[in-house]
Amino acid sequence: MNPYIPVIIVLIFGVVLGGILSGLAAFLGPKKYSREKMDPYECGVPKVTAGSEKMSVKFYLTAILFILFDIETVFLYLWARTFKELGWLGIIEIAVFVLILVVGYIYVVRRGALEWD
Amino acid sequence: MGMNLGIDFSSLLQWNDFTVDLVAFAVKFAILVGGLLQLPPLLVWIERRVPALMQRRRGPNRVGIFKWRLYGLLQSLADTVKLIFKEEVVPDGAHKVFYHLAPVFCVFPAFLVACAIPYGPDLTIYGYKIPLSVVRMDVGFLFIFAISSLAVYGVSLAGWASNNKYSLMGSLRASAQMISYEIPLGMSLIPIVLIYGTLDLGKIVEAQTSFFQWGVFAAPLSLLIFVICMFAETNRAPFDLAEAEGELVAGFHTEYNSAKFAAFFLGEYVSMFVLSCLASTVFFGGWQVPFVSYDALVAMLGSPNFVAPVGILMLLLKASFFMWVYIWVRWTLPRFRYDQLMSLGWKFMLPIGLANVVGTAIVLAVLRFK
Amino acid sequence: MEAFYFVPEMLFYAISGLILLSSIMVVAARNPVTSAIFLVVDLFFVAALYAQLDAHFTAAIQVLVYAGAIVVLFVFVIMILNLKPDALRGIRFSLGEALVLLITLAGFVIVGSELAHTAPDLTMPGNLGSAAIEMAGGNTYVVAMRMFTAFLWPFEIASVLILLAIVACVMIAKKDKRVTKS
Amino acid sequence: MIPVENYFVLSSLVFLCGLAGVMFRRNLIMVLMSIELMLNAVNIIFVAASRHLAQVDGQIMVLFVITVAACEAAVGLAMVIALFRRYGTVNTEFLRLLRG
Repeated sequence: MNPYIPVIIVLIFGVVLGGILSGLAAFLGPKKYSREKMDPYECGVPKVTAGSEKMSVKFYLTAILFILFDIETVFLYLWARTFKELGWLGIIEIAVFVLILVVGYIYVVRRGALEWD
Repeated sequence: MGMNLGIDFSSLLQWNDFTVDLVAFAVKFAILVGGLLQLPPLLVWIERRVPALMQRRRGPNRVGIFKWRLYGLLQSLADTVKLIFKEEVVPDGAHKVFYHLAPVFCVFPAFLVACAIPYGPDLTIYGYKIPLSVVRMDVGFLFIFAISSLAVYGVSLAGWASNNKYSLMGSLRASAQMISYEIPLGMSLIPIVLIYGTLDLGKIVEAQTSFFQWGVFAAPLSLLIFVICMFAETNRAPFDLAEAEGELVAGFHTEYNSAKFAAFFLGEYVSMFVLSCLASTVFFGGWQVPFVSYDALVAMLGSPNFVAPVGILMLLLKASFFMWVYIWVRWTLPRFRYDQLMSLGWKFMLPIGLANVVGTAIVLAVLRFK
Repeated sequence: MEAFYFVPEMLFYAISGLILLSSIMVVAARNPVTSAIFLVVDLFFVAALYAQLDAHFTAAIQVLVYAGAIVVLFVFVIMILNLKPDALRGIRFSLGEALVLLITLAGFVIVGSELAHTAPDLTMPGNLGSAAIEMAGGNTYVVAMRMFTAFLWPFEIASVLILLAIVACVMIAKKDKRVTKS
Repeated sequence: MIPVENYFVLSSLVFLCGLAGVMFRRNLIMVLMSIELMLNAVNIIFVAASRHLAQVDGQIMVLFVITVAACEAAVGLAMVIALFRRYGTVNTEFLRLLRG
């Protein structure tokens, strides 16, 4: 059996289970509405500004670097799977690939894109 | 070409590859889910008793049935019941759909990943070979990373949908942390693939036949990186920045309560368990018994089918060691600062991980290719 | 086994339905976060389609990189910019634009049906059927071998592309900060 | 077996969705997401054809398309962020007015 069939069944199950857990409270718990209670908790005091504000662009830079290194990891896995068969040729190929990316990594570190302050 | 409705339903009642696979899948999955759902209460109990032990106090010990107190084991059951019957408070201004959807995104990746772990050696029943992982596939590792990378959405949606700036901040921090440590986590297992030449977890366990062939001896640095990333991926101490009480209240799930809060717990504990299982599978021989080879065990017990329970027990034992480490570390190490956490991930773990890959490759190449 | 060919077929139609539905939702949703989440669903089920076609490695990469990384970037940007739902009312539907859509559809139908009918002739030597792929060591192995032999140059150039993207992103996103500092 | 035409039909419908998004949405981020949808539609054809022609080249192409998509999304979103900082909007209509 192609493994995607069980995966899809498990996926459906997981979503249903999450949904049940998520929906359980709505059916079982008491419901008493009060204006104060429904206010977002935040940190315990009445809120001063709106619920969401602009966030640091740092998160975005992290996400970008994540994508690019994620792809690198994928290619590394692909090479690792055929390491034995490719031999030294494969090592040279992947070395060039990694070296080019290391240049990018050094640039990012030098520019201070990874500094959190 | 539509569907041919002249389906031969009688073949559904016969045993063939497909029906055996289907029934085996259903049974294995039911057992797995049954086991996984017991995890959170048990782990919550352990997580209260262990620090009590460490701090020389008692921890929960009152709740029990009649006069049997069972060391307070039923406390977590009582807490679960309480959580489920609590009133659900959805904050005003929360995004109605995503607020309810976020716990689902936290729960299903954990369960899906749990299906890829090989829990024991293959069973043979009436000539049909049944692997003891719910889903066995060629891309093992990558499947696990792929699915667990989806858990980021649960965290980020929860914070975004709560209409709370501290939740949003906490969720962005938690998700940035999760994605940052995903790369060293992925890289730490590349040496394992280099050594064993496969991505299939079942085959990796089978390759670790004797004690000194365990992954930990072949790639000790990988284990270190993997364990550190394990903590970061599950947002556990010392990397539980999202829950830094002083600054961000309870992180991305501040506005969650009742059963939805329990759902986040379930997701967290199941993914802790799965990562522990993965660590034991890759580095500590999975279901293999130390010093006794599989063939010797088969000879000793008479049939491969009797080895399976031993194997499952062995894996659970090894995994519970890692679970213990999780709890132990939580009460031992102080929390990192966020900038320290991110620079640890990007400036230390990533280069070390890459160096680990390169080093292993060169050593292996020199040994193998001459 | 013969009797169960309807299972993949049924699943194909179910998955395609979900893909289409989520694609429409990606384009039609007012809230960008809704779009992003439907994009994840879309990409996930496309991965399921790949797995059905025995491309397990590609399916895993689709989820890992596309659904688990690229869309995370979108979600991050939407959250950082704190974008509000769009007003969809003012959308005009000009004749020209409708025509573009229609012509594209027609082009697809023609090219697709042509290809589907002539495709078996395109089969090149050295091909691998799914049984042959299993024999040769699995999907990942076959993809990797082909990648590191026949597709060596595109592979190395991909790394240059990634390098350029890294440099460009850091330059564009960090630019303003430097200006304000000086 | 599922005929390969079905994959072509599915792919072209997804592609059309993406095209409609690129044409009609004003939000730059939505436009980028629609482009992802179009690339994804192309990938479906690549994999289906790879199976149909019984060779893995299509799947390798998908890997490269995903790489390109990642770079495109990263740079595109970097520009969206730069635009948002400069003009405070990501609406294409508004940005078109700036061209003068």
